[in-house]
Amino acid sequence: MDFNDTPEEAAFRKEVRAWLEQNTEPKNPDEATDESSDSVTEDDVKVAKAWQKKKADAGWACMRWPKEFGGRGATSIQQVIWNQEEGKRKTPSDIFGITHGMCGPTVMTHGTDEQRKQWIPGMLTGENVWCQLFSEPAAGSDLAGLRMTAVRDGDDWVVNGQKIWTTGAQIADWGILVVRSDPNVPKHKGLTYFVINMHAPGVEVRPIHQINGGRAFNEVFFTDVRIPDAHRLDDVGNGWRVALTTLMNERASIGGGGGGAAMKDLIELAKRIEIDGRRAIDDSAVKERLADFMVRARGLRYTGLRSLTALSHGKTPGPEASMGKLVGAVLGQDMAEFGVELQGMAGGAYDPTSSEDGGAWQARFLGFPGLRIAGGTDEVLRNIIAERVLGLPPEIRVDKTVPFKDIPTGA
Amino acid sequence: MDFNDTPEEAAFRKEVRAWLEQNTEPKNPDEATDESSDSVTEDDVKVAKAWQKKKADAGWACMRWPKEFGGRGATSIQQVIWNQEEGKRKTPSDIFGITHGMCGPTVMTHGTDEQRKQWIPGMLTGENVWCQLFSEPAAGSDLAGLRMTAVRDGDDWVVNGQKIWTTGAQIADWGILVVRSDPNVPKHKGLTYFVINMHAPGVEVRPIHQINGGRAFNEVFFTDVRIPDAHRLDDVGNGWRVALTTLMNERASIGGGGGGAAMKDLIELAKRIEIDGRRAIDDSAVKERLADFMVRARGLRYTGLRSLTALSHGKTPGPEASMGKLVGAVLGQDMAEFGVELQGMAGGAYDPTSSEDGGAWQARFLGFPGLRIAGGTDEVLRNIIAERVLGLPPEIRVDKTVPFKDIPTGA
Amino acid sequence: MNFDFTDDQKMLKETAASFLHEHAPLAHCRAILESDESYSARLWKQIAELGWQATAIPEEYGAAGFGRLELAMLAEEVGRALAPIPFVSSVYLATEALLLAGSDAQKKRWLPKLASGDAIGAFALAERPGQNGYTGVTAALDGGSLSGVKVPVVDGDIADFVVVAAVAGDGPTLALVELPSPGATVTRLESFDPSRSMARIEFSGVPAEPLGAVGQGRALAGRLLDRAAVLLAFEQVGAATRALEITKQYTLERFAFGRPIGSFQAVKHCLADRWCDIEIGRSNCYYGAWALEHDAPELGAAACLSRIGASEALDRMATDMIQLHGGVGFTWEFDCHLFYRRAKLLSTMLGTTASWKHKLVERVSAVEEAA
Amino acid sequence: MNFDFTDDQKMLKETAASFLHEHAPLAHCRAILESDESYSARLWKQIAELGWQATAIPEEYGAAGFGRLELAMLAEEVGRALAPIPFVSSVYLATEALLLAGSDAQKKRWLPKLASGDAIGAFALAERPGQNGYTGVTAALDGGSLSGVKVPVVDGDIADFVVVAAVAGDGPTLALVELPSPGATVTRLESFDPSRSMARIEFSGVPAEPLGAVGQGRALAGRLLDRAAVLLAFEQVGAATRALEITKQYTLERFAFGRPIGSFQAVKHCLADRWCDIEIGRSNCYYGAWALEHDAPELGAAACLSRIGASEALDRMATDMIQLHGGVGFTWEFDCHLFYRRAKLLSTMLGTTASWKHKLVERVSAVEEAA
Repeated sequence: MDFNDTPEEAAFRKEVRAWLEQNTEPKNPDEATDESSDSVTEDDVKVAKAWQKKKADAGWACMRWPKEFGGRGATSIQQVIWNQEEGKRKTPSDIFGITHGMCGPTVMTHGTDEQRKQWIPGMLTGENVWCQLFSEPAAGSDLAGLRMTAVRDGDDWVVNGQKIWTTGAQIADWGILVVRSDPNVPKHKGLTYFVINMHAPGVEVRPIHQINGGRAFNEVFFTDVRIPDAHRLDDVGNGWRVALTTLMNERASIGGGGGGAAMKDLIELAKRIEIDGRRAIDDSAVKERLADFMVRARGLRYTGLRSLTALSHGKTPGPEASMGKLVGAVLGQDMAEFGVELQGMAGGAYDPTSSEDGGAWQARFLGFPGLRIAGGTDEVLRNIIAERVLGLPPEIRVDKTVPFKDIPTGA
Repeated sequence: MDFNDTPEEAAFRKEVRAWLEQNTEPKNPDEATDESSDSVTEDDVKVAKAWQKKKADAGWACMRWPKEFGGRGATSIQQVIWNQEEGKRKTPSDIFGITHGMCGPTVMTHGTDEQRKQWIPGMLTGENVWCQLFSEPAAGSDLAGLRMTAVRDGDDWVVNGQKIWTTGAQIADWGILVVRSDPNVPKHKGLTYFVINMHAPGVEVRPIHQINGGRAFNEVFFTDVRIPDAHRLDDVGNGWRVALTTLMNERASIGGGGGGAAMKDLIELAKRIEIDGRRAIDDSAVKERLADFMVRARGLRYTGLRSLTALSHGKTPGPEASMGKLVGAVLGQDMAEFGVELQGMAGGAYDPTSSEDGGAWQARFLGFPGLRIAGGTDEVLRNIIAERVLGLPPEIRVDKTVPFKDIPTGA
Repeated sequence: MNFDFTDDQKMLKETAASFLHEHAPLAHCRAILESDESYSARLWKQIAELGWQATAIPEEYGAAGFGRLELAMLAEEVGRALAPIPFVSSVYLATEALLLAGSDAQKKRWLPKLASGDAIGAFALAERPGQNGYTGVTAALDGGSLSGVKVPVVDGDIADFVVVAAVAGDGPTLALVELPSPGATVTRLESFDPSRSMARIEFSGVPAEPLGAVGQGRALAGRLLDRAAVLLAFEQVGAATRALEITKQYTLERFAFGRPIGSFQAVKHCLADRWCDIEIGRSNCYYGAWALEHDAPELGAAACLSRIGASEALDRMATDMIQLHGGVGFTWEFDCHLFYRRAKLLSTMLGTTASWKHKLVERVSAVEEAA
Repeated sequence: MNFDFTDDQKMLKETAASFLHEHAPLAHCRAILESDESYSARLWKQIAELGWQATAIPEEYGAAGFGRLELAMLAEEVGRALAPIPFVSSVYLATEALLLAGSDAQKKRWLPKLASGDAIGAFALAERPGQNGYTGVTAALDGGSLSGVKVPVVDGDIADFVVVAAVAGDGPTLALVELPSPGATVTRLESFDPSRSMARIEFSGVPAEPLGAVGQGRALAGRLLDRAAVLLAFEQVGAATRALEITKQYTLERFAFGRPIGSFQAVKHCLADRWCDIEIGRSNCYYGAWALEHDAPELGAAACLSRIGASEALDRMATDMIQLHGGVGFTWEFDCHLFYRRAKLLSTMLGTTASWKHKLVERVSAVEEAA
């Protein structure tokens, strides 16, 4: 049991470091991490695409992808080592997370050779940014309840409807899309999966105004948008199966939240704030709260290390990702709330001039409710853990066998 | 808004007090309340029956019952005043709670005139103690899933099976009993309700050994016990409806737990215990825990006063009883656990010579898990509040319309 | 035993509810939140016409001469409506401060204006993050002149006068300061709940007079906070009840997996727990109202119980409100964040729940009056 | 990166699991609990034959010379089995105390016997309810003679020697006392978990020698508790995992309303939360094991993290175990109370969770090593 690289890992890390040191600046460690996930500018996109191109040219892009798709067939642990090292350097904001984490693998798994050739290289070189078009206003936790329609028309499909919670839709060139192609069969059977050109006529992207002021998500409206049948992934009616491939990767990539940097800040805050003339951190109730946060934050971190070890041994990590998301998001909200409360009567101010850490705690307190919902609500994650980890039975379902159009909607 | 009696209530209270002062001794206020609800001795039963007789002779027994049944048609608030005043006096342990609170009202509501004449007077005068035979090993929260059978045989019914969690079965003369008379119809429709003579051949009572060492509950086994059809309450197949009458009263009578006396003891304990040379009560984390308990305990107490006020105004109190049971039992367990933890490294001792308060906190900590289950688990109570108070929809049910014998049991 | 409000008091509450339903829907709170306005002057004026600000002011100052029980009923409705008005600052704090400690002259000068809504008062205690009471106050009152910085002062940007926690030569002393005043610089601050405004106020030798006995500021502020805590707790219970109703309705209408999400135990049990919190909070508030109305010795503990119960009920309900709404709960357009913001503003503005818990145990343990 | 146990270590764990499965089913714990026996002498002897008590004792003392990682693996299985043996007292505490601070002579005298299971050691710190550490210790060590009362001493009634937290002229000092000894009166106490015994020990001028440097008792006891906390945390995680498995199985087999109760969200979500607690606890334990094995400077914080995570995981799981079993969970015949009792014994015996939380923040905040 140790925290060191194996000799092979150490050698690889050295190679990575050498390249990064030549091509990037080190990150300022005091720089605050921006957790508000606000929207990126056009310039950000250009810079990020150029950085991706640079990595691709040097053979560092999408390392785990097979060589035939431009990757280097790297191991998972190598990818992690790359991420760790890249994380220490000053690099453009990552706009390809969904492209590489979800869209690429889905196209590789379910696409034809032609489709792969058409789309994979542009992902790798950063030419194209992709987005994921799944959730709908009436289909969130119940994703398979989606209603957006696709109707066959000659060599095309015509799609109509609305998607929501689409990260990066405003900068995306392509999207992966699940729609209902047959409302007369049970819900999971009537779905079909497409790749859609986000610049096609009839696609309209509107940012969603979040409660924390951010606009990281979008609504996307589709009006008679035509998709060539050649852009369909897998068979008609097989959309749910394809979507599962995509989703398997999503929750892992949303990950923890919570811990890390904020923990350090919270301890610093508790040292700075005075309660009745004593440092807050010397108050036993404050200590107990902080300790509770630390145990959860560290527990998540060490769970991550256990997963890394599994990766390093060539194993597939278990369902820790669901736990990381569930525990991490609640932890983040708890810590943010405590950061606000430590400020006492001043907690309700949210002003860069008067609030501690420039209002960062209030900002986090407004942001974390979203993280408890996005990528699977607490409730959905508990179901997943109960069913997939513990093997408890699924909910009684009233909607699995009836035709989709007959499922009660309350409308 | 005040805590005083109305003039009428004050007059009544005076009358009650006068009688009690003539017939009882005052209670020693420092005497510990026994929350372990252990079993009563034969002597206790004799004394309790004599006290009940004395009250009945003086017209104080079952005051709310109609005059025709021997009561005095008193108001609910009068009954409460009686209880308050009786509670201040030294009186025998109450063994008639179920008799008067559940069995009497059920017989009055669903019995024939003859049945009422046969059984009500003996309840009132304390001649007979009754018990309630509802729960079964496979039918707890799902009471209507009970399996004990009744088969018609001439003028009798022959019952076989087992009941469980029966308080007072070992001292009871009569019992109220729900059994399955028809397994071929849906579960709620195949039940029939009887009055059973607990001294009949084939009735065997076995005390249940609880985790806290107590034996307040019993298992009752029935082997070919014959019940005359004349002892059936209401129609064949109508047992569920009759049982609901009984249950309506149960949860109210189990009530709070938690707060009261233990709160005072816990504060005293926190004053006595030293943490690092300081009184525990001066520790801010201890303060926050105690305050949390106080808010819940007082909240329950004042909710009770609101109910009393409703009674006093002649209204029916709302669903506060479910809340009292839910919040009170959890509170009691939390307080007990904290009482154990305040004792630090000595918390795991449970010895009259070395534990604080003679081990009372450890005893409570072993007892409260039962109170969170008896009379409706936390989960059942949350369902009740969600459905009856908030109007949320019931669970999806797979067992309501199929014949009872076809309901999955896992066996 | 009459642990309830009278029919007249309940009638007042219902009337207030209908008025606010019509004139202060949540859209009105949102409008102020999204605008540059600090508060709804229109609503403030309307409720002044109904005499709400005057509720607990004696008749001799031209007011209604009702009592705190009536005020508690109104507070619950103001809370339900998330009314964007300085009710806490002006009515529970500034008015109560004058009633508690004001000289005849001070009362005569300000109470009629407070009663009519023509003046808005505020209470300024905190000077820096972390404060929950008088400890840490450094603003100095010296010979009729006040110097120091108060931040944040809720409603400080719209106040006509401020009651300031200060320290004089003889010890902690409350000071009364009129605004605007030469030497007083008021800067509006961003609020976590922009439907309620706050300010930083810098006093540089501003004319000020003591409110109440010199040297008694800490005790007076304590009593003032207790009184305000009870009334504010009714606001919190009102807001929490509204949030529960809205959330419940949403879970009945929102379908997933072919059934209303309100039929899932995770949702049902969460709402059942929140209902219990609210009822526990409400019952403690009733006790607080009783103690406040009778100025009973139990008020010290009762204020803590009301405050803690109500703050926790609303904080938790507002958090679960977003969670149970799912994605839309995180959008600006849905009303969840109005409750989430207001909840945190209210649960911190008179001191955090933790600080009231400390007070509760200190008080109860001091008087040996425990359970 | 290798944040895991080796295959050999895991193999040891599996072997231990099969052994305990066969020789220490829960019925064995129950048998001791219901009997007058203080512990299972049979099981203690059996595991001695397997060398478990010797795991971390160096070879020079006739022992296995494994390390703490192996011991942690065994601890988890001992916890799973709720084994009714003095493993904590003798192995994590008394043995570690000797390894940490014993003189050569002391080591030679006791370690071989501890290794073979022929001697049982115990650690005596607390003197009165409320203690969670050295503060409050008054037992006096004076010229080779010990006087004072220790209560409770876990396994004190079966110990052949006790490490006693005492105060000498030069300050806090650990003392080593052989039992029985003239002047030492051992009285067995009722235990909350009668499958683990405890005693009151009165020392009246009992012969005793210092263990470790005179005046260093507080620091040594602190280090000792840290080491024991990590190992005990593995026991707690083991017990919690077992409780979760049993409870899960019950909810699959118990039907209500025509379906297994494990299909209700209230049950599923509760168990999901408990699983998360246990995994959080387990991961912190891994960190503790790493720090313990390497005697790393991080051990102080790591011990706290392991202890808190594991104590909370087991305390909560044991409570929910009864609740999810419903009525039968409250009966003597079901095993739930074995876990409920053991959980509370373990989460208090090295000091409460709260006391370890205080320690954690003090340590982390002292070294500025935070997140």
